[in-house]
Amino acid sequence: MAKVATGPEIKRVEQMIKVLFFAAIREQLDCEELELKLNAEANTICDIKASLSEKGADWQKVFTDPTLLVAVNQTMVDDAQSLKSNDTVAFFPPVTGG
Amino acid sequence: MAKVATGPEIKRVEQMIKVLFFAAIREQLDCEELELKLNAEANTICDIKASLSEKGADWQKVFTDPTLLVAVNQTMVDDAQSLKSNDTVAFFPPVTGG
Amino acid sequence: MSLNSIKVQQQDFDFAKEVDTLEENNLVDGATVTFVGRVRNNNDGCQVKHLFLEHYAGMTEKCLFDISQQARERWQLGNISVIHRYGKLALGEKIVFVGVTSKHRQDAFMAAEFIMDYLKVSAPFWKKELTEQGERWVAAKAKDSKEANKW
Amino acid sequence: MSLNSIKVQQQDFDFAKEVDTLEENNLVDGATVTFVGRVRNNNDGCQVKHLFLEHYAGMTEKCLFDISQQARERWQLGNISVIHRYGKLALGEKIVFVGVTSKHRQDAFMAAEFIMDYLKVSAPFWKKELTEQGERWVAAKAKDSKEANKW
Repeated sequence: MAKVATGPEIKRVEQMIKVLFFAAIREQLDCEELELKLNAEANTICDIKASLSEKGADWQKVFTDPTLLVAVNQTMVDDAQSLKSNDTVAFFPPVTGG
Repeated sequence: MAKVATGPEIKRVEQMIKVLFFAAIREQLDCEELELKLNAEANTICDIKASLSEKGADWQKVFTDPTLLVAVNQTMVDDAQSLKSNDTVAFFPPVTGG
Repeated sequence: MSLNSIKVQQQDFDFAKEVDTLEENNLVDGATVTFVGRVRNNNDGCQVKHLFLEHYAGMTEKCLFDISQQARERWQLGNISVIHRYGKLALGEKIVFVGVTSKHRQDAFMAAEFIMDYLKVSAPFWKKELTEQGERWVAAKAKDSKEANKW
Repeated sequence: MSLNSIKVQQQDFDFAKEVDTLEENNLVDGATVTFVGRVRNNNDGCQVKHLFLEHYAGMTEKCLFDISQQARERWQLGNISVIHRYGKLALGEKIVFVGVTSKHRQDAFMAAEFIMDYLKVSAPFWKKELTEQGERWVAAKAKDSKEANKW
């Protein structure tokens, strides 16, 4: 059982988001899922993309591709969308079902 | 067996057409089918309609209705279409299949 | 080889079997669109008990074949199947079936809708309804002419 | 009561049974339009051996449901059924089914085509083809965006 904080001292809870990758993107990054700490000052999809781009050449290529799609909590959004703790962000290429 | 005309004397064969009526038109005229002699000088659908209109009030009403459709040998035509012997003419109301 | 199947018949048909025939031995076409029209229980506010469908035998087949050929000239199609029934039809019974296969869904959708729109205004079928108010010939709808004119 | 059935599944489905479910106990709707999409044996000139369909579980169902609700807002519809498969699919296998019933054929045609067009550009499915030249992710088609934008 986790200890419950009592009294005036408030424990700072880390603001985390989950990030998923699908299809060709997942293969290019060789990564299916990761967790990211949310920065209160830089919390839009645009910020997340900039931060992930720094992980290496493959990552930079993926996150600067203008065709990249993104969903937050299973709804498509654009880069201006801001995030809150526990959001699930998914990055994927243009869809090809049907 | 019919006698075959021989020699210089040529038997004049009557030029006939068959006329069919469908659906509400058939009911209004109480007539399914009739044969008409073809007039060499007045042989268009327009002429046929004029001639059939003379058969009575019901007939006049049917053949002056602008929505009446007509087919010759199972192809839709307009009133200017001219006819030849043995043609089958069909008159019917706007179609309502499907 | 493309299938062009036109049937005008009194008896009911098996929808699944017709679609199987439409699609069989066909690995080229990725898209199949079907339309089924049934006897509705109401039309222009009257409760319908059953329909009686009259047709001009011979011309109906010819007309449906012509329409399917016109569709082929407009779109890239695989197989086409059209079935239209006549005679007495009870509530809910199938009246008409149109099935089209194509490499591309757009072509299949367009062609199926085109065939139905043209059939509605040019195939010599006439519906007589038995309603609670008695028998009556169904009136042609201006909307149907409009829909055929859009092509 | 209108049926709004959305299924995302690995296993095949029985087309006839799905259409029966779509149409059953429905004497109001005279029109049923269906679409079936299958694995074609060629795409962009390559011989396809089979497909592998990946999807974003949860979001696909949500997305297909949203699309069917949008269709309901635009047209007068009865029942809607959408099935989309994922996983490994052999040549000729069914990938997607859309079925729509309506009082009027125009609404059923429009809605089925709309659902397919939107599904194509917004439902998170991705096709990987195994061709004679090896595996490759299928590229999205500009044509598909154009078709979705027409609505």
